[in-house]
Parts: sequence; C-alpha cells; structure tokens
Amino acid sequence: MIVPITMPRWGLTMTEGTVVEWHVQPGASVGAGQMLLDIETTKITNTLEAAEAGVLRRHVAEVGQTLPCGALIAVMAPPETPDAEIDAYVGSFVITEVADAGGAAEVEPKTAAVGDLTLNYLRAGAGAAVVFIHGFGGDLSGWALVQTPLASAFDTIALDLPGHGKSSKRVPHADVAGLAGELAAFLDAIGVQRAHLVGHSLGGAVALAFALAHPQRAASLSLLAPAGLGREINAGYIRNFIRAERRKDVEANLRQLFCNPDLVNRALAEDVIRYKRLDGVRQSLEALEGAFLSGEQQATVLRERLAEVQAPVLVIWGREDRIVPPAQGQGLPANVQVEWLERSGHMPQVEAADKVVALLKRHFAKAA
Amino acid sequence: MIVPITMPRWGLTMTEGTVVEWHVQPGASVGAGQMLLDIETTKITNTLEAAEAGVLRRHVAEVGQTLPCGALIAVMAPPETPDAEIDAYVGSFVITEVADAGGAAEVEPKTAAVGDLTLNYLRAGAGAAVVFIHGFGGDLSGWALVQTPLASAFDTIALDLPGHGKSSKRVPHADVAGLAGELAAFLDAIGVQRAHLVGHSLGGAVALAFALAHPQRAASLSLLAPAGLGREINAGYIRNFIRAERRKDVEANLRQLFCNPDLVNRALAEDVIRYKRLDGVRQSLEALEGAFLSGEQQATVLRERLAEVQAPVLVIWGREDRIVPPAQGQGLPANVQVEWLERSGHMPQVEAADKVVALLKRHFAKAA
Amino acid sequence: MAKKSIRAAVNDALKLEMRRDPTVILIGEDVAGGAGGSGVQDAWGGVLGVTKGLYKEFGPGRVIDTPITESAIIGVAAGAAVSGLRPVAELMFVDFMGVCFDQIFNQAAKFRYMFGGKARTPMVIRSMMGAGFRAAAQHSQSLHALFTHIPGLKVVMPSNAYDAKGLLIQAIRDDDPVIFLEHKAIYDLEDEVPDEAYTIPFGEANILREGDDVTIVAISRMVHVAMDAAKRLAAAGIQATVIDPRTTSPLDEDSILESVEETGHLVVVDEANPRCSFATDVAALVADRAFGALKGPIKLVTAPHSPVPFAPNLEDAYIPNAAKVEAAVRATLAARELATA
Amino acid sequence: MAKKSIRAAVNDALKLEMRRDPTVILIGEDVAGGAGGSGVQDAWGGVLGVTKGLYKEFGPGRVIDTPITESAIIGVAAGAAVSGLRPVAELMFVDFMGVCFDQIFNQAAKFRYMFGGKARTPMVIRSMMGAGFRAAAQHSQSLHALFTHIPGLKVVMPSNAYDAKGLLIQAIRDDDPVIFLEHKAIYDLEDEVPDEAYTIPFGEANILREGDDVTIVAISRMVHVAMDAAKRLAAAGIQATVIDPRTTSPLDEDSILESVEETGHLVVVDEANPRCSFATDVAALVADRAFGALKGPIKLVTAPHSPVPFAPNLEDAYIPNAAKVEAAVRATLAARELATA
Repeated sequence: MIVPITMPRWGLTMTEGTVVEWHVQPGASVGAGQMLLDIETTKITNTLEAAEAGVLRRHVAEVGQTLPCGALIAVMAPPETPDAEIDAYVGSFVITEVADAGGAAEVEPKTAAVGDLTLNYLRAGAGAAVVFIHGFGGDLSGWALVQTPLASAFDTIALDLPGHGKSSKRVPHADVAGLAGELAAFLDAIGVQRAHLVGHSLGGAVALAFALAHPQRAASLSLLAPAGLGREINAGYIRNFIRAERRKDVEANLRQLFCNPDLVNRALAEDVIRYKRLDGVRQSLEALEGAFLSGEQQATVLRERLAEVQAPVLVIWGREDRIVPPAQGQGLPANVQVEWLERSGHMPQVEAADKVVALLKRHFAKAA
Repeated sequence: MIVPITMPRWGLTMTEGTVVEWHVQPGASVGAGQMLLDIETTKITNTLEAAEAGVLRRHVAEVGQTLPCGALIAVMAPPETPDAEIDAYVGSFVITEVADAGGAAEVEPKTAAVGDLTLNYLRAGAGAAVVFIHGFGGDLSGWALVQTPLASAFDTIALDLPGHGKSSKRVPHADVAGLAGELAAFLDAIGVQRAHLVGHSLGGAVALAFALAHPQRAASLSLLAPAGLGREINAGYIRNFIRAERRKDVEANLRQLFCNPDLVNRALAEDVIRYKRLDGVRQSLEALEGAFLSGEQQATVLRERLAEVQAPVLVIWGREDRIVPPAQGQGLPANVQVEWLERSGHMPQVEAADKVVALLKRHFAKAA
Repeated sequence: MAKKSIRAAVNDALKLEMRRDPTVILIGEDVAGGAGGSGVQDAWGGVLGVTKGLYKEFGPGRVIDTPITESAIIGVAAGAAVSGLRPVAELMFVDFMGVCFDQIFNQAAKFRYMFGGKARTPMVIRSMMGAGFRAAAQHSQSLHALFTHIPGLKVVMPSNAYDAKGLLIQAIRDDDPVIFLEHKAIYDLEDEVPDEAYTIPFGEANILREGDDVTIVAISRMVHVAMDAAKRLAAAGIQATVIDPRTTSPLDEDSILESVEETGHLVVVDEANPRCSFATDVAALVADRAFGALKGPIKLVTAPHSPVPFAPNLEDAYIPNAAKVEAAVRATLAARELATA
Repeated sequence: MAKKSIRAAVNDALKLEMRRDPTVILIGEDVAGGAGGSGVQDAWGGVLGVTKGLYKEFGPGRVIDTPITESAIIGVAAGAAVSGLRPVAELMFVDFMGVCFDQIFNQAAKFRYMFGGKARTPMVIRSMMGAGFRAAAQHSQSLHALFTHIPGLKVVMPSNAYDAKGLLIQAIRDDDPVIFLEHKAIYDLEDEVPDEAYTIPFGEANILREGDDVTIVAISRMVHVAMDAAKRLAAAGIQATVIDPRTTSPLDEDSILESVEETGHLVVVDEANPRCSFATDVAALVADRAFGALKGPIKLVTAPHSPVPFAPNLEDAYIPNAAKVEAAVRATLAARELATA
C-alpha cells in the first residue's frame, strides 16, 4: 500500500512549509516516530516524524522547495511496489486538505485585558461564535486542527486561559468557578455575548460551569474528555506535568495523553518544557493543581448539575483516555449526547480531529 | 631440587641487608626476573629478582629482619618436595660466602687528584696490588663480585676512569693511549708502582697499552673480553648506550652484555640512566666514542704488539660475547693464555665471577 | 514570539532582571555605552554592543562603567554580592581573567564554603570567549576548563539565543558565582526567543537530535559544528545524537551517559586546548561510568595544544570544524566495524 | 652519594645552577632569608626554608627579595627572561597565582609563539602546592590542571628528591616558562641524590614498579599513595605498575599507553579537584588511544569537587589515600572478573 507523506499543518496560521533537510534517504526503512525531514515555517523549523513504520520510496519535495500544507512531499511503500506504480501515484496526487481557512493565513493572535490579566486569543472566521477552552497545561494551539476547518463557517475564538500559553502567568481564581468567571469576563471584553462552547478536560469543566452560571450565553456545550463529571482522574499526570524537568520524563508523561504515543514528538515535549520555564508558570500550575485536585481526586464534580443545562450538550470521549476515565461518560442524563471515539486517548481534537470537526458541526447545526 | 635464595652482596661495602617487603608469597610460581623482595642496605633499597623460574616455598627471613650477605632468606623448590625436606634444608644451611673481605666493611671510596681531574677509587685489602680497569660506560662497582673475594689476599684497587662513576666528568685524553697515561698518573698519585692489571673491554685495551708503555709496572695482565685485539666491535651497543633515554631502550641495549639477559634488572638500567644524566657524561662518552670508534670499527688495534708484553698475559672471554667478538681471542701469540667461559657474555666478571676469581688467583700466583 | 540574536537575548535578560529586581546591577568597562548620548558615554555598550540601552533605562547607579581594571571590577562585584546585591560583571574578554583570577577562584568561589554556608555570593561574570574573530592569541581563548576545574563556580556556555536568555536569567537568580561565557563569533545567531522572562536550570543538557550510532557532545559555538557534522553523517546513513550540556559545571552527566549507553560511541567537540579540558572531562566520565557500553575509542575534536594563531588561514585550521568531527565519528565507528569483521 | 630531602635537593639544584650560570637569578618573597643575618633579612629562606643560604653565597644582586606582590614577581621574571636572564621566581603558594595568572598564561606562555619563535622565555616559577598542611582552602590547592591546560607552559611535579634536583636543573636550563610545583607535605622525604648536577628530561615518566594487572598513574605526593596501594595489592596477589609522569606537560603518553596495553586497566591518582583535571586528561588519552586494550572502566581517585577543608579530619578525608586507590583498582578489575564469569 502506498502511504503519502504530506506537508503538515502545524497550527492555524501555517499555510506552507519549506523542506530544510531530509533525514531519511529513499530506500531506507523507517520506524514509527523516526525523524523524516525538517520543515521550516514562518514561525519555526520543526521535524516531521514518521507516523508509522515502512520504507521511504521517494522524495517528492527536494531541499529548499516550499509547498502548501497538504502537498505531497514523499511516498512510502513496500519494497515490492513497482516504481511505475509510485510514479503514477505521485502524478495523480491531489491536495485534499484545503489550505484556506477563512483567511486564516493573515490571522495573528490578539490580547484582551481582563481585569489585571492579559489574555491571549486567536480569532478567525465569521458566523456564529465558537469558543474553544483548552485543558490544564494546554493552550490555544491545541485546537489548531479543529479551529482551522471550523473557521470557514464560524467566528472561531480560542483563548489561552490565565497562566497558560501567552496569557498572563497568574491565576488569581484557580478553581473551576473562578475560571468560568474569567471566561465570562473575557467574552465580555471581546464583545461575545453568546457562543458555542467547546471545552477540553479542565476546559470542559470550565465550559460546563460557565453554561450553568450563564445559561443564556451558551448556544451549545461540547465537552471533550471533560473534567468535572466524576471524582477519578489521573492525578499523577498533573503532578508529573508540573514537576518533570528532563525531556524524557516530560515525553513519558505526555504519552499518556494519546492512544498513539508516537504522536508525542520532541517538538511537543520541547514546547511544554519551554512553557513551563516561563516565569509564573510553575506557580500558576500549582495554583490550578491545588484548586482542582483534592488528594488524588477531582475537587469539583458538576455531574449532578448536567441535567440543568438548557443548551444541547455533546460529550466526546476517547475510549483509550488514560487521564479522565471514559467510564465517567456513561450514565449521563438524557439531555447529553455522548460520542465514543475508538483508538483515541485524552486528546480527540488531535488524534481524531476530523471526527471531532464533523461531530461539532452537526452539534452546532442542531443547536442553531 | 631445592634452590636457596640468599642475601645478595651488592658491592664491596655491603655486609648485610634488611628485608623491606616480600613481593611473592610462599606457594606462588615465579618467573625468571620476577621481583622477589625489596632489600635495604646502608646505601640503597633495591629489589632482588629471581635468577630462575620456580616455586617459592618458604620465606626464611621476615620483613624487618637484617641478615648478613649470603644468609638464607628464602627457599625455592618444586611443589612435590615435602615440607620436611625444606625444613631440613633450612636447618642445615650454612653461609658459604664469607662476608669478611679484608675489612671491606669499613671501606669507602676515596678520590685522587690526577692533573686537574679527580679520580674516584675503591681500595681494599693488603698484599700485592691488583688494579681493576672497567670498560666503556662502566665504573668500579662492576668489579664488586671479583674485588671482594680478592681483597682478602691482595691490595685491590678499582678506579673510575675519567668521565665515569664518580670521577670528574671530563675526558681530556679520550684515546686508549691517553687513558693509559691517566692510569699511570693515577697509580703515581696513589703510590702504586707495580700491579697486576685487570682490564675489561675498553679497560683491557687501556691495561694492554699501559703494560706496553710501562713494562716494569705490570706484574701481570688480565684482559676480560678486551678491546684492542681486532677491528670488529658492536658499535651499535656503544651508540645506543650514549643515546638511549627511555628505560626500556636502555634495558634492551644492556641485555646485549649478558648471556643471561635476565641479569639486566631495573636497578641496573636505572643506575645507567642516572649516570648518563650527570653533567658532562654525555660529552665524555661522546669523546670516548669519537676516539675509540672509526666508523663501525675499533680505531686502535694492539693485537700485533701483544707478543711484546713481558708479564704473563691472561685473556678471559665469554663464548656468548655479543659486544667484542670472541673470535678475536683466537690465534693470539704463545705468551698469552686464553680461557673460554661457556654461558657467559661480555661481562664474565658478573656472569661468571667465581670462575674469574679462580682464574685471576691462579694467574697472579704464576706471575709472582 | 520573535526571532532574536544571542546579543539581543542577553540584553533582554539583563533588562528584564534589572526591572524585576532592583538589586541587580551591572559593572564593567564600557557597559554604559550605546545610550544615545555623546562622547565617552556613548561607546558601544560593551565591545560588541550587548549592554546597549541599559544605561539609559537604569542610570549610573545601576550600570557602573569602570576604568580598565578587571581586578577592581571583579573585586567590587564579589563584595557587592556578599553585601546583598546581585552584580553582573562584564569581563570584556575571558582572556583578561588572568588579572582577576584571584578574586574569582580564591575569593568569590570559596566564600560560601569558607563561611560555613553563611555567605551567599550571587554574582555573574559575563565574558566573551572563542576564536574566529581574527583577534589573535590574547583575545581568542576558550578558558572554560579553568573555571570548570574550580569548585564553587558554575560555568554556563550558551549556544543559541533561547538558551542565552534563559540561562542568564537563571544565572542572575543563582546564589553562587556564575561564569557566563558568550562566544563572540555567534552573537548574531537568531532564534525564537519568548519576550517573557524564563529560566533554564543548570545541569540540564539540550539534546538537539537523537540518533543510534554515535553520541556527539559539544558546547557553545561547537554545537553548530557538531550539528553540521551530524547532518553530513546523516546523509551517509550515520545517525548521531547531539548533546549540548549548556553548563559545564554542573554537568548533566546522566544525559551523556544514557546516550552513550545507547550508541556505544562518543565524540566530544570542544574549541579549547586539549589538555585537562572539558573534552577530557567528558571522556573520563564516560570511560568510567559507561565503559561497558563503549564499542569504540572516545574521540576528542579540539583545538591543538597551541595558542590561537593570528593568521586567518591558521586560525581557520585551528578551530574544530564539521569535517574533523565527521572524521572522528568515522574513526570510532571503524573500531566497531573492525570488531564485527 | 648522600641522602637528601626534597628541600635540600631543590636548594642544591638552585645553588649548582647559580654557580654554573651567572644569568640565573632568584626572585621572590622572603627568598633571601636564612642567611644567618639579623632582622628582616633573616627570615626562613622561603616559607619552608628552601632557598636558605643562597643569599649569603650569591648576594642581593642575584637573590632578589621582593615585597608581597606576586604580579610584580612574575612580571619582573618574564621581562628578565626575555632580556637574557634565567630567572627562577618563587610564588610562595600556588594558590596565589590568581593575582599573576595574566603574566603567566597571557604573557610568558605566549611570547615564543607570538614573536614567531624569535623570543625565548627561560623562566621557572617555583611554587608550593597541595593539601595536608592544615592550611585551609586558600593555601592548599593543587592547581596543576590550570597550567597544563595552557599551551606554552611546561609543568613539573617531582615526587622525590632525586627527581626534584634533576628536574629543577632541567627547568632552569629550559628556554620556555616552566611551572615547578613542590608539594609542601613531602619536603622532608629523603632519597639518594648525587652531589653533581644532572638533568632529567621532561616528558619521561618514572616507572616505579611493574605489574601485569593494573596501571596506576600518579603524580607528586600521590605517587607515594599509589605505591602504598600497590604494596597492599601485591599482598593480595594483584600486581600493579606504578607510573609517575613527573611532568604533566609535556606528558609521557607512550609509557602510559604501553603499560595499559599490557595491563588493560587504568587508575589515575590526582590530589586535585576532579573536573577538567590531570586525572581526566590521562583517562581521555587512554580511552582514545589504548581503547582496544581496556578490560575495565578507567577509575579516577581524586579530591572531591570542593575546596580543601580546614578541619583536620575533613582534610584527611579529602586527600586520596591508599585505601581509595586500592578500592578503585579492585573496582576496575571486578569488571573483568564479571566479564569472565
């Protein structure tokens, strides 16, 4: 079987990339996770790793070539596949991922003053508002694969919560209710009254708390692997996230997020490490930890109040989630639609981005 | 067979030694040349090496014990030799080498002013005078094993030639005739008119030249592996002696002196190295080399004049001499008595000291 | 996040820390320059403009421009440090430390120990190091081995702008004397550098790439030489791990040992002279504690045992380059091939 | 030939060379002492009496007693050397070189190179080194690694009186700057020392004993520690070769490599701090060039990475001793036994 290697999209603002260097030559066997090539974007040079094992048969893009996201850059195929077949495949390849995302190419993050905090957010597209709320230790870039396609039909807004991403590295109100209050103030500051709320993990609990506190402002509620629906949680992941310092330890911890642990590459781990080194991050994360955990369990459980939510509620859960137990997605009230994703862990917006996009579109349509 | 290890005599002035440390424990196999123990004398601490391979069965002397030269300090014997047999051997051992050597215990070297040179010499015993003249690069200590026993019946005198030992490190007259002249001046200075002359190698040529120049002063002439009886010589030995600096190179060079190369121990090599480091030695040796060698051959051959010598002449030559070819001892005039030593190299006074002593005594008696 | 040069990253770190902590002061020759004034006060801002603009913001009380007197600079800094300030002293060229080495290694480095832990000496000595600038034997040296040898000193050698900023902020906040060596030939190298303050802990290596065949340890400018070599080698199917320890004291021994446990081969690249050097230090570490994993000789790629030449062609030949590193890698790998053959 | 102490051997070497060569002069603090005069001129003759009596024989023109100003001493010596004299400067304690390191490594060490071989700098810097004297952190250091790192310096560290005399005469006659380090704790060790002048070439190791099982390399006072350990080991049937390189720069690499080729095991004993040290230097040499012969890890026995303690019990624990060397030998030999088992 022929497997295409295409120019990746590393975030909303990426439209094209330049091949800097090939690490693997045609004919070589590669393992899953092995470095294939370095690609330079306007922002950063990064390494594309092999998603699966196989034999690299062809470089389609040479060093120095700049290609749009989704373009074919290499071909993997078993040794027995004839060259002619690969020629034909390369000749007939069509970019299926459309690079345009509601003028996303020009989109740059902005900041909003919220109280004495500065919150960073990325807003793209036009239409009904969709707000993305990341989880503990994440940031708005985690939504890239979901926000980008949705921006063609919605006014998408992904924010960095206090203490995260490029927002102020202080968390004055670290509990779920406090964060929901910051979210409300943020939406006030950017002039969004009502939105589809999409929250992940801790961000799911925040979205839920927001919807309970401000029922009229939630057009719909989409909770991905959400916190707040049970006591159990992988507290070790949170503690290690805060305290692991060496990259191998950080990588090992991050691998728990995914069904396919090979998705944790050095760039992701390095991003986490660099984030954690910033002044104030340690204290912010510890504040969140202190408010969020009670011993080895979640301090705030809103499960009993889920039925109160008036907007349509969608819960998406990967069956392989090792952070928040998927069992907490069972037995939810009737107003909640639950979708299970196979071969997905705690990060369905990354591991199953296409499916999540489809589910969200359908959900928003239902809510409209 | 039981082999005794006895307290060695490392020179004329040594009468006893103290065991400092055993390097080999009873029951251990030792190779020829292996370090057996360290012995301290009044002058120096040195290591006694095994003369031959075997099994060390018994320490007779313990660490800290002081014993006279010749005393039993250990026993070597095959593993099958019963302990009782070793007990009996130890119990019945008698010192065969007499430590007394004409009051040698009190003997210290003296110096004589000869022109503007200071010559060092060791004089012991009483009787007819016997003068020992060492070879190129040697010194008076090389005669220790021969001078010591002869000192009980003769007035023995061993000198350091100019540029050697503890004499002045200048050689104003570096040819054979010049050295013979220095020898005559030295004997004048210490008041010896007539003596039995014993010369080794270059010292043999010097003794012969002296006897030819001063027939009345030579009671007899004994030449050990003498120079001056032919052109051929191992010039490489002389050049290496001067120029080798690392101990392993010095050792390799010195091994040519002996039939049994294991006689070259680290102490001997170290002594040679230390001598060569003294100011003036290099220049002295090079002066001697320049006068003594003509290309790769001896510059001075006195063979044709041997018949002129009126005193009795004894030539002693080791059959395994690799410095001066033993063939030069063949076909000598009738007034010369030639004695051949088996399993002896260029240093019979060391390798076959007992035989040399016996030959010298008989020769001196004949001359008397 | 913008790209910044190492020069700008160092300036950024100084500025942020001086804003954050009023006890942080600068002391050095010409550090007040670049203020936009006229005459002597407007020299460069350090020889290469690193402290440019700080005098304007923080004034003469906190940016102390001194005469040419390195021993006074370091003496003042050490005294200020034990009196409660956090001085950052600039020693123009590390070659000049010879006149103030007593203040560094006999005084500052030993205060904490000699006063039974009761004295803190939070000072940073920034200095330029390295060859390649046509500055001859007395302005081109790489003397980190001397500082690394001395207990009580921490030694930092950033290879890129991101590290330079994070390590310098860490250095300023550290309570011990820190020697911070900036390679003068890579000041213009740019990198993504956050605008915010951040710290990189000492003793934590940066692993730039991972490969199974050989471990290359390199510091400061040599990291780039090692990466160039790694790219050449990759083209020939040899995959190198490249480790930048970032700080030579403390040293991230674990990262080096763990890598050699996997690759079995070590090459160390160090611009300094070879004897008693950081290169030998890493080699000795591995020859003891990862001996069982070694499959070939440990190769060191260093300057020769000679001063830095003035002649440009000789200076170029003096500095380790990618070709030499590649040859060293092939030499140690050859040992394995011999063993298998 | 009489037994002489190291102190007497050094004095002897100075005396003989001053008699032989009128260009040889002494410069240092208190070097004029011990002349038998009264008052300030009759101090010890160096802190430990090494130069005693020389002032009386050679007078103030050749035995120049200076104020406490190490930088002037070394500056004067370097200038005298390039002007045709052969100065022997005394730097009381090597710990003090921090105030005159510029003169040593940036000036004297580089003259010959920077003047294209046309300048000679025949100077000797004698200094006391080492712990064991209850003299605390600033008077007990072993800083030979710093000098060994610098090209242009020769570094001599005698372990016995015979070597001390021959090496010092060689140093005085050498045309390059020589750092001559006398360990203050072994000045009274006696040895057979010829009365005449003699020289021991630099870069030629002394092999004190030969054994097949392990190579121990040690310098200065540590040679005696190594020999003690070798004796203990011999009692247990482990035969060690003990090598004293005598000079760390130049280093007799061949003797070390040849020995390890035979024994397969290396232990280095060095009183200095461990990082970027002479110990690591020897380890790196062997891990590269005798790698194929190695049968176990290279073990280093050094001081810890800390200043020299003042407390006597801590100072004793700080200095490498025979038990630690023995343990290191057993540790590397254990690797072989494991491999064979």
